Amino acid sequence: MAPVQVSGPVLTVRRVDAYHALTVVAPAIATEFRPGQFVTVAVGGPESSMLLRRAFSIHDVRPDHGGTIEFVFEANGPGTQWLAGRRSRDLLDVVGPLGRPFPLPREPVSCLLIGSGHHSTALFPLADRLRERGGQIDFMLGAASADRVFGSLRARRTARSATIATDDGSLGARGPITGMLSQVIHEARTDLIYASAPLPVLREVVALAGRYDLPVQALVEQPTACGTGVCMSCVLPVLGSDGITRIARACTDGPVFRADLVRWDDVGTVPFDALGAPGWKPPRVAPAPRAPRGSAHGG
Amino acid sequence: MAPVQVSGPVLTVRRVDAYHALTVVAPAIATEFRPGQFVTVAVGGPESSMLLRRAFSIHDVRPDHGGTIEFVFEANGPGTQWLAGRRSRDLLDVVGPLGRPFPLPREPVSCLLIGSGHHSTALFPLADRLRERGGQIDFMLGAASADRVFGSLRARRTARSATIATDDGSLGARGPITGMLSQVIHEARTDLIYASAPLPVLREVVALAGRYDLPVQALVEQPTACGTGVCMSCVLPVLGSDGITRIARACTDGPVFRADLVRWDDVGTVPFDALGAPGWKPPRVAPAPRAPRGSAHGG
Amino acid sequence: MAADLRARLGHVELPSPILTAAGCAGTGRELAQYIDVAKIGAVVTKSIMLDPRAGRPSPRTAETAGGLLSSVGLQGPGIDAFLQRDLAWLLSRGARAVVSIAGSSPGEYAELAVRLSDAAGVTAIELNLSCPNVEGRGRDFASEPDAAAQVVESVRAAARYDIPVIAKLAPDVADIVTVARACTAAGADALSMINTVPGMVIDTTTMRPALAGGAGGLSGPAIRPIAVRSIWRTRQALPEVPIIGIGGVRTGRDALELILAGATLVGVGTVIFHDPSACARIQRELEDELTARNIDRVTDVTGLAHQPTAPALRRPIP
Amino acid sequence: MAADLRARLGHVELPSPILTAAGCAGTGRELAQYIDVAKIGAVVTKSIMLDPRAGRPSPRTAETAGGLLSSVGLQGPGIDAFLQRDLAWLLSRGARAVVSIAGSSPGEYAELAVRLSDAAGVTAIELNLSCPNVEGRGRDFASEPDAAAQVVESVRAAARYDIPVIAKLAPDVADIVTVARACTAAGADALSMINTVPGMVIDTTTMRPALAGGAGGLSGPAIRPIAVRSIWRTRQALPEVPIIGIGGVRTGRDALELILAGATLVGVGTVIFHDPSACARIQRELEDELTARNIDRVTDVTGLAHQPTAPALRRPIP
Ligand SMILES: Cc1cc2nc3c(=O)[nH]c(=O)nc-3n(C[C@H](O)[C@H](O)[C@H](O)COP(=O)(O)OP(=O)(O)OC[C@H]3O[C@@H](n4cnc5c(N)ncnc54)[C@H](O)[C@@H]3O)c2cc1C
Ligand SMILES: Cc1cc2nc3c(=O)[nH]c(=O)nc-3n(C[C@H](O)[C@H](O)[C@H](O)COP(=O)(O)OP(=O)(O)OC[C@H]3O[C@@H](n4cnc5c(N)ncnc54)[C@H](O)[C@@H]3O)c2cc1C
Ligand SMILES: Cc1cc2nc3c(=O)[nH]c(=O)nc-3n(C[C@H](O)[C@H](O)[C@H](O)COP(=O)(O)O)c2cc1C
Ligand SMILES: Cc1cc2nc3c(=O)[nH]c(=O)nc-3n(C[C@H](O)[C@H](O)[C@H](O)COP(=O)(O)O)c2cc1C
Ligand code: FES
Ligand code: FES
Repeated sequence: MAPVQVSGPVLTVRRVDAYHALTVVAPAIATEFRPGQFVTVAVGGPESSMLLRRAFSIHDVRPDHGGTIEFVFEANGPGTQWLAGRRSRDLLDVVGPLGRPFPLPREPVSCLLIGSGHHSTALFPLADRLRERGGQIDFMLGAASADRVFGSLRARRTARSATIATDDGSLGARGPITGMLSQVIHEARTDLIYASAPLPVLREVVALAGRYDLPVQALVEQPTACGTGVCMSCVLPVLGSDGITRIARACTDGPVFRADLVRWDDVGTVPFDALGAPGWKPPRVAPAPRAPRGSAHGG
Repeated sequence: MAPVQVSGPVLTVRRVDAYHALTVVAPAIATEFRPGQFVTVAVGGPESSMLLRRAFSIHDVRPDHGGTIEFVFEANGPGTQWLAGRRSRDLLDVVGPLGRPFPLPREPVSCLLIGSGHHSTALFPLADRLRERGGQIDFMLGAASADRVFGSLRARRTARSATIATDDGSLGARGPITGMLSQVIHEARTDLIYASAPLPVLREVVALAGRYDLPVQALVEQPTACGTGVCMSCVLPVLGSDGITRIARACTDGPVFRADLVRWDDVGTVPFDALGAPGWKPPRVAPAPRAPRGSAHGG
Repeated sequence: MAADLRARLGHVELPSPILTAAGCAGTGRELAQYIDVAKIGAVVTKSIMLDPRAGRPSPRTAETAGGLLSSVGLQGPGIDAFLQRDLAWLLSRGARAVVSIAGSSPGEYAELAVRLSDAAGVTAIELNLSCPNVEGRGRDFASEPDAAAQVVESVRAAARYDIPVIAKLAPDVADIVTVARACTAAGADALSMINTVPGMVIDTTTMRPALAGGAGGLSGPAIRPIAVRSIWRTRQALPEVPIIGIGGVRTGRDALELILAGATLVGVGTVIFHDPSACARIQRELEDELTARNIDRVTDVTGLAHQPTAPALRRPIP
Repeated sequence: MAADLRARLGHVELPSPILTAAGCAGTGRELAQYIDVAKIGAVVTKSIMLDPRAGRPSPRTAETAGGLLSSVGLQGPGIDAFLQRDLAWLLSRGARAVVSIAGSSPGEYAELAVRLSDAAGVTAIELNLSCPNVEGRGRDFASEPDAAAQVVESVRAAARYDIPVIAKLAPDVADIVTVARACTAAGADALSMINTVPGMVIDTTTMRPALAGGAGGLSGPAIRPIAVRSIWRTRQALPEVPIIGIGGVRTGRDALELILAGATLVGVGTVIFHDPSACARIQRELEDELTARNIDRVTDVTGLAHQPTAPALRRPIP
């Protein structure tokens, strides 16, 4: 289960609507991968001025060439633009699989998978795994426009239902994907939600799910510099099983969190009652237990 | 004659023994080029940590694609390694043609062209131009070993004679190329020497040529950062026609210098008698004339 | 509609806030082969001294990660040749000339200012204060508020009243704001920052310092965050003083970053070595960045990052 | 034959001069997935304080050209949890632990030193002096020679006599040598340099500072020339004092550069974020660089760049 660092040859870089899909040979990562986990890649080559690794959810693994992984990204900034320019046989420095995967329900239940834009990519390997275990799957996919809805065909093929919404109405319903959440939950008799989306969307999903008392497992993207847990960039406040809030690392304690433990409204801040916050006074006894890890479970 | 900055597509990058030959489409540079001039290229791509341009003598120009130029280099440092990894169609930021070219003799005379390692590449377009004008040409090429002697075949084809020496004796005579200089000068009845070589070799050539009172035009490679004359990196002490030594820029006042004006033993220093050297006192009259430029001539 | 880039330096209107940084644009002639020097904000000259100067032995530069280490030693023609040859040429081309000067005593700076005041067409005088103060303990003027102020005062007294005097500050001081305050109090009309950051490179092949001079000054994108912080802090302390922001500007976005931090004008140095048309390109890119943000005038965003919110201007770019 | 990398820190022999830099290696556990932490010189911990600390709000980091701007705010578990959990783990893996400590008064540093002296297995204590001195005028200890010396003195008096005390210095001071002298006189057994360089980044999309904390510290290859100069000057002034060189080391050649400038040991920080196996790789590369230069022992080349000539060791590499 330990992540590895490999220098893997790129197989292909394909355009997929507004995105690029990059496939790279990395057997040790492909075999260990569990849905929800991610890789980080070094960008820009040996004399790059870009020091920080870029994180991408693994979208697909294949057995060919001993094991390949694919991730899908938008080429916005300099690092992703560089990645979009890779060609077959270029070597890529990849570390993975990283982070806490989506926990799987013990029983076959009805799962709703909600994704938005590129964030959806992480949900497809999850859907495959859930299907293997015999659960019901419904998909909800949202994005700004049709070319940014990722995987609608595959979602339709895989799932019992696939609900789609775009901000401009160019595919599916017009408006935010969360607008149709209540309806889908009712119709699908959802037991459990998996969500992968930007922070504001996750907040809404969690709030709505709360009304129905539905557990949510949320994949959160926080600003990532290392991806291995050493730089403390990717933090957010998370409740421990002891009721104490700690500043946790999304890259090692997440990226998948039990949504009821994340203090969604306080992301980006250090809440006054967090362990070690300014003014916070320690009980001066035994050290506190570790941050919530493995304590979260789905279903 | 003004240099231009172009973003030209790479045509090919070929291995040539120990070197790489890169051909890039750059019509405006190809048409203006005169032998001895060079180009600078930006290396490492848009997010490169390498800020300084790399300078290369133009080795060949061709009329295809509107005009291409070729330069030949050793992939030693990070910038040249990056260049070696370019592929066809990659865009290259090229500035040129830069610098003072080899002056051509007014009369058809007997010219000896002495080159060492990659420095030889600049001599071949010069040889072509000299032949067009009907002079005699002899070549002397040296290097550490056979795979670093550049252009021996072409030299043999082009010139009346081609003398070759390598440090390890793997091609031609064993030893430094300068070891055979006196003999060649005698046999070829040399009127004029063109030399392109590392500093120590140039020093020796100039010293030997001095014994025979032969004029030398020397192509000097000094540490280059900009190539356009704005950074003052590439300096060396050069005598003006007024007898005053100035700290001249190899990239704009050279790279080709009339050898008798370069203070070879003081390269890398600021001689005490140079204009503006520490302790030097100005006459406090009219400003001094400009550095020697265009004042040099061959033959 | 394209954003309005016009900016001011004293009473002179500049077509854009993009200037060359001192010592990085040759005499202007070298650059004129690649850009129209009349169309950028102004050409800031290399630092001129009274007498010609040969500068330091070579090697004078070494490449570093995202930067350049250099020690040129102010090689230059001296004020006489500068006035006759280089200044005349700049003016003949329609460029605005900000003349950087350097000396080893307040008196030398003042003498240079007098010479420049007698010449027509000087847009502003920039004082390169990163020079050893031979009358003091040999430390740079820029590192001692009193010494820096003394230079500013002498020059302000000597220069024609309508020529703005700009004090150029160095980052390697305990507190740049203290020096900025001293210079402003002494009469500086504007501040330039930052000069290079002291640094050193060892050549691992020769196992000796890479530069003949040993240490040198670090410049280029590597130091941009240091420049931004200096500008930010100075703007915060002295909101009324115009700042020429310099340090590692490579793109229009970088120029915008310095402007948001508090710069009214922006100097481009080392990146000119990388791209001889950098100033024109950056100017174009800056216009595009502003236009994309629905900003009408570049002067509207100077120091904007200090405001906790600026909603009208805060449409994120896609 | 491969070069001998062994080095010393106090009376402890280290298998190599390559250490992690404080705050850049997590608890050590994270790195142990990629390298054997027992095989590098030592693990320098993040700076431990008496109490747990949540650190700064995010965003905490921003990428810069060749560097990183960060402001984490010393998030950490506090000394109790550190001793029980993290130190114990490091020792169980056979790693050598240099414990970095931070406080807001000399007394807090001393209290931490006592706790560490009671624990077995601490190789050395490093004092992170880049912390605001609340008893003073709120400036960092590292920026005031007296305040820095006071911390060193208190810790030296409180710590077990055989634990080396290392003072870690910051580059943003008028003269780092003055601080180095003060710390050495106060009993520091070694010096670490440099900590991060103050800097700032403005996010041009939000038009606000990129870090929640506004300013931050610049690290990574961008600052290496600043580190090299600090090490060079300190080595020149205090040739007998061991220096842990830190700042932008990315390759074995970079490590060699710092050693030639005067470092006896070398810390690797930001580059670990880029390459989790950096310390092991750099150690291997350093060995190769030395071997290629026919150097038998890494200790032979400490400060070598200060010698005008060292012909026997000066065979240029091909
Ligand atoms: C766990 C995880 C999974 C992700 N999966 C995907 C994916 O499958 N597809 C995809 O397109 N994007 C994904 N992202 C976001 C992706 O990492 C960023 O878009 C990318 O790093 C931006 O790089 P850049 O060079 O284009 O932008 P820059 O803005 O130049 O990046 C600069 C720095 O900021 C960090 N950064 C910038 N944006 C983000 C972001 N949104 N999240 C995290 N770090 C960021 C970068 O890692 C880098 O360190 C994921 C992020 C995380 C944390
Ligand atoms: C007028 C001129 C013509 C040249 N022609 C050729 C040629 O045809 N073929 C060839 O192989 N090389 C040529 N060189 C040398 C070539 O510029 C350097 O080998 C190259 O810049 C090294 O880059 P790097 O990234 O490999 O090395 P690095 O050492 O990383 O270069 C770092 C910096 O130092 C400068 N530099 C390093 N070595 C030299 C050098 N020898 N001369 C000038 N600057 C240097 C680089 O330009 C760069 O700014 C020429 C140099 C000059 C001045
Ligand atoms: C080669 C070189 C020469 C310079 N000469 C001068 C100078 O003459 N006067 C001066 O005030 N600054 C001089 N500088 C400093 C620059 O003007 C500028 O302040 C600094 O390089 C930071 O900007 P940059 O990162 O854009 O280069 C010089 C810088 C370099 C790299
Ligand atoms: C994210 C981060 C956290 C750091 N935390 C500490 C710390 O806790 N204590 C300390 O003394 N230095 C700390 N530093 C400074 C580093 O130890 C090091 O001195 C500096 O980053 C320069 O080295 P580098 O360029 O190799 O990163 C930290 C640096 C970074 C980037
Ligand atoms: S990204 Fe570095 S700790 Fe998470
Ligand atoms: S290389 Fe810049 S002036 Fe010659």
